[in-house]
Amino acid sequence: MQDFEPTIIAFVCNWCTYTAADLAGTSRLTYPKNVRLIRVMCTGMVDPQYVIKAFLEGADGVLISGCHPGDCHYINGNYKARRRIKLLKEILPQFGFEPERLRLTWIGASDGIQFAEIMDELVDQVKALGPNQAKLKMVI
Amino acid sequence: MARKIGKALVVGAGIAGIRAALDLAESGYGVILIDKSPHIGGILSQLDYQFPTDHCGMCKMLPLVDRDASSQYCLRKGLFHENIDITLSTELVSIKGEPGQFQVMLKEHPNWVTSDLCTGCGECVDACPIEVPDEFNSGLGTRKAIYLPIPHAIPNPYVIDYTVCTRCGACEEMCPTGAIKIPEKARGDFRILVVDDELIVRDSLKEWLAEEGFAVDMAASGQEAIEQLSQQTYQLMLLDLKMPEMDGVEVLQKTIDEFPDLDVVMMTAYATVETAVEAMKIGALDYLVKPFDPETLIPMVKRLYQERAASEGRQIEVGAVVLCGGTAFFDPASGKNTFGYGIFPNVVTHLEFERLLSGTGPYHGQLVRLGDGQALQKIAWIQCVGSRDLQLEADYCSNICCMAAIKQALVAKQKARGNLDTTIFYMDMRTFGKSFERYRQQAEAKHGVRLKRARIHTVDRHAACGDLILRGVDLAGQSSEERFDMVVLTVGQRPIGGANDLSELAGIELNSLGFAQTEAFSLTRSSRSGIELGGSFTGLKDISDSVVQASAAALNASRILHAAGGSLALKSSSFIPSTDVLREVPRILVIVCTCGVRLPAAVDTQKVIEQLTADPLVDGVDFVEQTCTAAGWEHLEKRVAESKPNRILIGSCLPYVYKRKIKDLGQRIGLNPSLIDVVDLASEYQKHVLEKEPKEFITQNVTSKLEMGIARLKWIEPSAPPDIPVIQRALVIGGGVAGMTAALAIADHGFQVDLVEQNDRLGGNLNWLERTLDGHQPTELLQQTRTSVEKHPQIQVHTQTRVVRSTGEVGHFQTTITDAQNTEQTLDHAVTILATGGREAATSAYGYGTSPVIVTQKELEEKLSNQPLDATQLHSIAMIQCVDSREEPRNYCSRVCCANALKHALHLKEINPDIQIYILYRDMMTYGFDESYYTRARKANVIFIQYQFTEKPQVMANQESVRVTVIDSIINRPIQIEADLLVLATGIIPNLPTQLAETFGASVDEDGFFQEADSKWRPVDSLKEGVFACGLAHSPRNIAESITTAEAAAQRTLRILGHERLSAGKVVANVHHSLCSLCERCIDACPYRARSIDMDQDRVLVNPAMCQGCGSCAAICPNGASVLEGFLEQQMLEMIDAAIG
Amino acid sequence: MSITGKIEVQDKDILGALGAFFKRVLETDDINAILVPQHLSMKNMVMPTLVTDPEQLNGVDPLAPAFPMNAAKIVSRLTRKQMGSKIAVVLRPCEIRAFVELVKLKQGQMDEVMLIGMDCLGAFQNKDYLQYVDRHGDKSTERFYQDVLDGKQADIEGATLASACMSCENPVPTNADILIGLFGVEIADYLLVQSQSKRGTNLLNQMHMTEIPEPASRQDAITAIVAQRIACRDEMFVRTRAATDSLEKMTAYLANCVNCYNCRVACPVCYCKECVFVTDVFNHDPSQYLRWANRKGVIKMPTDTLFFHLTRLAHMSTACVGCGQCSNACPNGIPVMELFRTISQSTQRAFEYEAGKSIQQEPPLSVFYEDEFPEVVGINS
Amino acid sequence: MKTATNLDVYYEAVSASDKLAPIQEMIRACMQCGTCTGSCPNAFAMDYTPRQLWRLVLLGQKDEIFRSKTFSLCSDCYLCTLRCPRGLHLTEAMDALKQIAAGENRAEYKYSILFNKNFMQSVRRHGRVKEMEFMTNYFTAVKNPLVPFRFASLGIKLIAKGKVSVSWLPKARFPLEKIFQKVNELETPP
Repeated sequence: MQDFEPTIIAFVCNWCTYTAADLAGTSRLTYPKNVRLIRVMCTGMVDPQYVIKAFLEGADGVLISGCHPGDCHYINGNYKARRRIKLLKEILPQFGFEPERLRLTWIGASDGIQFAEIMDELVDQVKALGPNQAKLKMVI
Repeated sequence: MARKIGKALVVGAGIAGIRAALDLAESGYGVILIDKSPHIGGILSQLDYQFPTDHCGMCKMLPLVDRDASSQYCLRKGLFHENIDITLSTELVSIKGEPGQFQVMLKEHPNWVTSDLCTGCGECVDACPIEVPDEFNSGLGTRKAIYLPIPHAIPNPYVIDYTVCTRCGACEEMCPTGAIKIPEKARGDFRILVVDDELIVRDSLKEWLAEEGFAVDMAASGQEAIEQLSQQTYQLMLLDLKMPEMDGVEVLQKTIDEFPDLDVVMMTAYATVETAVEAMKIGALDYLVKPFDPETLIPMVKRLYQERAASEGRQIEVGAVVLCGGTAFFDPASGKNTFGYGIFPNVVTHLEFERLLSGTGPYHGQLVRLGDGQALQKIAWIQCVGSRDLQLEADYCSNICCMAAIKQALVAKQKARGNLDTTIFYMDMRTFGKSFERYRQQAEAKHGVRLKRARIHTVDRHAACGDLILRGVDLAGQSSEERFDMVVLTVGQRPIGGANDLSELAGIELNSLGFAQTEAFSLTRSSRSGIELGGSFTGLKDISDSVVQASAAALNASRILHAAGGSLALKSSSFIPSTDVLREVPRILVIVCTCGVRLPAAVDTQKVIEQLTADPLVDGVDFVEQTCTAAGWEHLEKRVAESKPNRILIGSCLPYVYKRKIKDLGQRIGLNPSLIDVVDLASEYQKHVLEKEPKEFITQNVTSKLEMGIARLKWIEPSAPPDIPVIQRALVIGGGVAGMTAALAIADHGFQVDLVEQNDRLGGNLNWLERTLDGHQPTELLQQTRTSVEKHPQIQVHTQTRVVRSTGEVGHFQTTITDAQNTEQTLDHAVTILATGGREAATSAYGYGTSPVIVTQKELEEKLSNQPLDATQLHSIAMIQCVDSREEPRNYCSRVCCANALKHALHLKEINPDIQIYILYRDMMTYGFDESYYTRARKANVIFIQYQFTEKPQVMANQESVRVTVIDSIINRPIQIEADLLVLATGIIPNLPTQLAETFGASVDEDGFFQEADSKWRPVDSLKEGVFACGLAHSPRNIAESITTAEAAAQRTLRILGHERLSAGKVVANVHHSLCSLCERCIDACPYRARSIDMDQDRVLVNPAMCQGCGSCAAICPNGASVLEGFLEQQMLEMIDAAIG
Repeated sequence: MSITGKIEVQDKDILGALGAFFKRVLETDDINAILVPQHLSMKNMVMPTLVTDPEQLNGVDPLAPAFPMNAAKIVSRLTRKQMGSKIAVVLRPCEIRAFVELVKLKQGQMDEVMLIGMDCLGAFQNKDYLQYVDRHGDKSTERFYQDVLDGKQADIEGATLASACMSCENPVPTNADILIGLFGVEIADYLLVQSQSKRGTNLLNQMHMTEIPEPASRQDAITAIVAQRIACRDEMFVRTRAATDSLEKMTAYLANCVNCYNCRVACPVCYCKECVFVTDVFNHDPSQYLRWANRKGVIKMPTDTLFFHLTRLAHMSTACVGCGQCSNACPNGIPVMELFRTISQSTQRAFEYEAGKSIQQEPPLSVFYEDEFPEVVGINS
Repeated sequence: MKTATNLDVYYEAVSASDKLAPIQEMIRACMQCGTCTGSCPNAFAMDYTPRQLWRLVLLGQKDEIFRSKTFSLCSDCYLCTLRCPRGLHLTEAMDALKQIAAGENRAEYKYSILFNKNFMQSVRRHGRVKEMEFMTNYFTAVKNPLVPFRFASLGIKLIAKGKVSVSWLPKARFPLEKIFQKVNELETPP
């Protein structure tokens, strides 16, 4: 695929992954800068609509990232998120949004390095897939 | 929030300190929280994974009601609470005065980095030439002299370590925001006078000290010294004790009054140490024993220099003090060091291993051998290193190590994805906490952690491959050698360095081992009234116990504050904006900080303006130079005054720095602060980004970030968060010692309490308990407590009464109770404490019930006190521990039985030393300082026989005697015991009917005990706010521990009772009733049971005080009838839009 | 204990026999009203009617190939709250399944409802039915069921059975309290009646049905028809997947959509009072449209068409019972049912869920387990 | 109290005047952690490991203890004492057991006792052991012609390596007799 800079929308939970992202920043780790963090209180509040919206607006990849199982500040929000991602992964690939474009990860507060690594890897994977078609074409 | 009269000081900002501070702050008191380190979190800042969940979750300690008074982010990042004033790098100097009115002197170490200016860019680190071992990584890595104490804190200003900083000034030059100011006053201004009659001593001292940059003068005699002192100001005198003519003591006597600012350190030979100690009584600060080397002298001088550099003491007035002094750990390199710690690179302590597991650790959480970097394949843990060791004067157990080791093994296995062999060498596996026994069994059975009952005596290293060789002996008596990649030493607790000083200046007593001493039946009361103890200062504790104890300490501190006049009446703190902007079209003013020239250099500002103003709701875009400075902020305020926007977006760095400024600004211009937002732009144009990315790209990113901020602001609902009224009364169910304690604690704060007891008298298990292992008198405790309860004007005792039903939620429950005459009565109350207790479990094991000589522990206690059991007539007693316990279905340790067995054994031996006593056990759970009674019992010739779970003792009994056959695991042969009495330790079961718990919205765990909201962080709360538990209904505990849970539960209720109204957070769920189809999925989705359905009005209701703003309800609602304020669908969709740009 | 009995058919008048049976149902002490499809006297349309007077059951016609609406919504309306009396409802299997879904979503209650399900022969699209009924008048229902039971499938006298019905693998109402069986039954003589729940048995007991064994031919007949429909369904899946497997094709598939939202109004399991797409959330600021247009140079108006359909798939595909009312309702002939069934096949299978099968099965997004779906976590799968 | 069967062990009460009593007293605090056994270089040759021996001591199993060779194999290396977490003086306890066994002249220890006796006599006379004299006396004392043969190969090896001095050294300059007498005095109870 051609060399392009993918846009990644990352819904990160306020408690764990947002902290990890902060940590990556303070540790001066470079991760791809066209990763847009959208802070949510909990991955359990990420409505499937948000993911669909991101893809239709042209996001090349969407990441949802929250606390490890058992760590959730709100007890079990991450488990609920996992089901929603499962659901979306049954729907979106049919329409040409490859499953690799949608990712769910658990990144704990101390995992700043892991956060940066995952972002790098995700960008590489999405680059290999090429741009999201919705980015270039009219979406009805 | 309005402050109550009364402030408390919490010393130590570890978990216990944070819990105590938050508890006090939440109930409305002002709190000063200090820590001598430059960060909060104590040891937990280094621990990512904590048993028994193997996860963190520290954030669950944050306030649940009035959440916005506190920061709403990971507690590892930091803590902000409007009632808590945190000062770090600060030490306690003195505590004078009386409970309710202490004068406390604090000393703060100066910070050369201004935290509000430091953006954390880290350029200073690159400049700093000094590299030293990093204590955050337990010395496994290095750091610079300017460093981040912990990598993830917010605010996270860099800190300079004075002890190693050379003041070269390189960092000061590099700092882009001018945050670093190294004081002019260098070491050269610190003048030292060396007084010694021996030239060689004078010369070498001068050389050493001058090399460190200090100004040094010398005097060869006392007389000469006095002369020099009168001519020049000195900060420190190093004074030889033995000199001809005028000796050191004489010099000291002559100078001490005249030069009060002079520090004097005596230098003495070993023979005259006593004289030096005498000199310290006169006023010398310390002494050095000759001969000494620079490694001894220099740190001491540096310390004195630093202390002088520290700001002058700050005096504060507080009503009560909570001391959470923490704990230290055994240094395995000390003593005989048979494990080769510090010699073999792969022998580490369990604290170091935590850092190896951590993502912020030196190897980023990769499990590798130190040295060659190979993946670890085989790790051994050696338990009780520095614990349970009389040779090391450690006749105690360190409580947490068994669980800590299992946890480390499990986490390590998980990290290695199963490719790891883990073995724990232990003596007794002490899994006495709630759920710990199952945790252990799962670790073994499900995850394959090997537990070997063996004490390793030596660690050797294979010369060729570097493998570590462990030698020990197994239970069967086979000596074995096994190779490991890494050996983790689970090191035991030690009193903190300076414990003696702390005890002296606080006026509290230490126990004989050097830990803080608590009063009888209390885990928090020190010997000095008004000073409460928290955390591991009184002995190492796991998180759950620390948190419980800290809440109890807060309660007792609060009691003193209350008694001293702190009232609990509070005004609502919610801020109502003077301008109602609800119906106005948003007019957003965007102000971007240029950070000097950094932003314009990196970003095309004109393009930013163009793109943002395309949105008609954007009123204007302005660039202001350095909003973080006073001038910059003034400029900003001026712009605001000119354009009168109804929403303001600030683009800058460090959003949290602006929290208070925004609040002030909002109040001044009459705009709800929630309509002012800050987005972090600095990370977009940091040095390392600029080097990589083109200007166009950065411009796009900055614009997009601002657009996201605009999208968020646009849809903010500017209404004040809702609140709910509170019926300021409490209901306590259960009149045992826990229930009575909780009732008294609440009533002592002036609130009405209904205490419901189903029996005809109060006291519960205290009615039959005669004595404790440590020799205290439960009967006296019962007498006192019962009298206090019965006399208390605020407590209504309802005996022979039961709860029939209850409805409602936190703030207002309605509970119907019925008494012996079946008269029903309905009580209104805000909170409920379940203190329904527990009892000794019944059994049919080991022939119980077939012979009068087979009794339970409780029956033995009763027989010894009330009934004619004459111990002098007994010859032999056998005791079997863990009867029906630690196996399904009662697969838990009851925590008290081992101590009980020791108590009985020692008591019987005292009465009749000739009785043979056999204690048949699986693992002796004599945790903490109870270990010494175990040793004592061994010494008193009590025979302890360890039996295997798979080979339980056999019992044959007739009416007079009993024969017990047990296979001794050491000699692996059956031992036959003929005994006059067999005592069974059957453990504790709770008296908490599931239905009762559920009536209040709480639930019970698989063993019937109260299910906590979170075993570590909310150990006495139920998941449903407003319902708490304590005592045996919560978990098996001894009397002092039960009382502590009761005090903790009471403290948790005070957070609620202390308010007339409970306010919600800004991020709170809401329902648009017109859209709601009443499918009730949101009710099921709410983890806090904050939602309910109002059948009469056909509406789904949200209790805003219970809602924690997770948004589960909003996500499950298909049409946006359920919304989360602050994260409305419009906001989210527009933000996504803006993010993609 | 299940009861199997028969409804005697006199003079091959099946509808008459059914009418008589429903009358007897209504006359039992338990049942105060019955919801049953009847011919409207003014026009030949068949609509659900709520009947309390046994004499008002003359137009009973549950076998008509008409499916103007999914009556689960009606039953939901009747049972949302306590009614105070019991009703029997005569429904198609897909209506029963939709109702089960609605009960899980608290949009109805089972307590006061006796579910009577008929073996379903399928139905035409609304327009096709109207033509059919015009052509055959009074005899249309009779002609229809004879044809179908004789084995005709797709093409019945020039009319096409609705695509949803042709690919429906659930023609037997297995979760009704009382089943009325046609498949494998000599309907000229009798109709099979069978209780499938305790309360169904109770009702049949009161009615003193003549008990018979289930005819041996029934299971074979059912197996055959189900196999036929599954084949049809799977072929439809392949077709639909091929037609939608890229953004471009999907755009073409939905190109006719005018955002009328009729599909969601007709959908029995779309239970929202008001769809999120008609709330203020999608009432965009005028400037917003321009900004969107600016970004790509062109946008299609009205916007959010694909967004709507994908969101509806996310919200409802796990509850889709495949009744086909969405396609029926589309003014522009978009094969909505095909799209939904294709996707819901995946989503329901992913959660081992079958919409409407059992009241005990929790809706997939209302539950979770600690150890599940490890494959969706991480970035290496 | 009770007699032990082959299988079962009964606890034997040990009266205060019993010889075992002071040894029990020495090791009461033992909690059977096994550090002693793990560290013992001779444990491989013992019939009971040190841990098991201490267990038998605590259980008062005199017969078992003195039937065992364990304590006689103790080479006084002090490793166990050094590492015992209870700080017990285990080497001394081993020695005490040896003393009892020697005092009772038990048949099981005939050779060890004679070995020790002759060894000490040699030391007493010369201030160090004189191997040739010591072994000659020992072989005479055991009155068993087979014993010298058992030692023969070892002896030859040691001689070959020069580990055993074949010469008769001059008398020690400071006879140890006085010291031995003093120790005897001290150790004999009044």
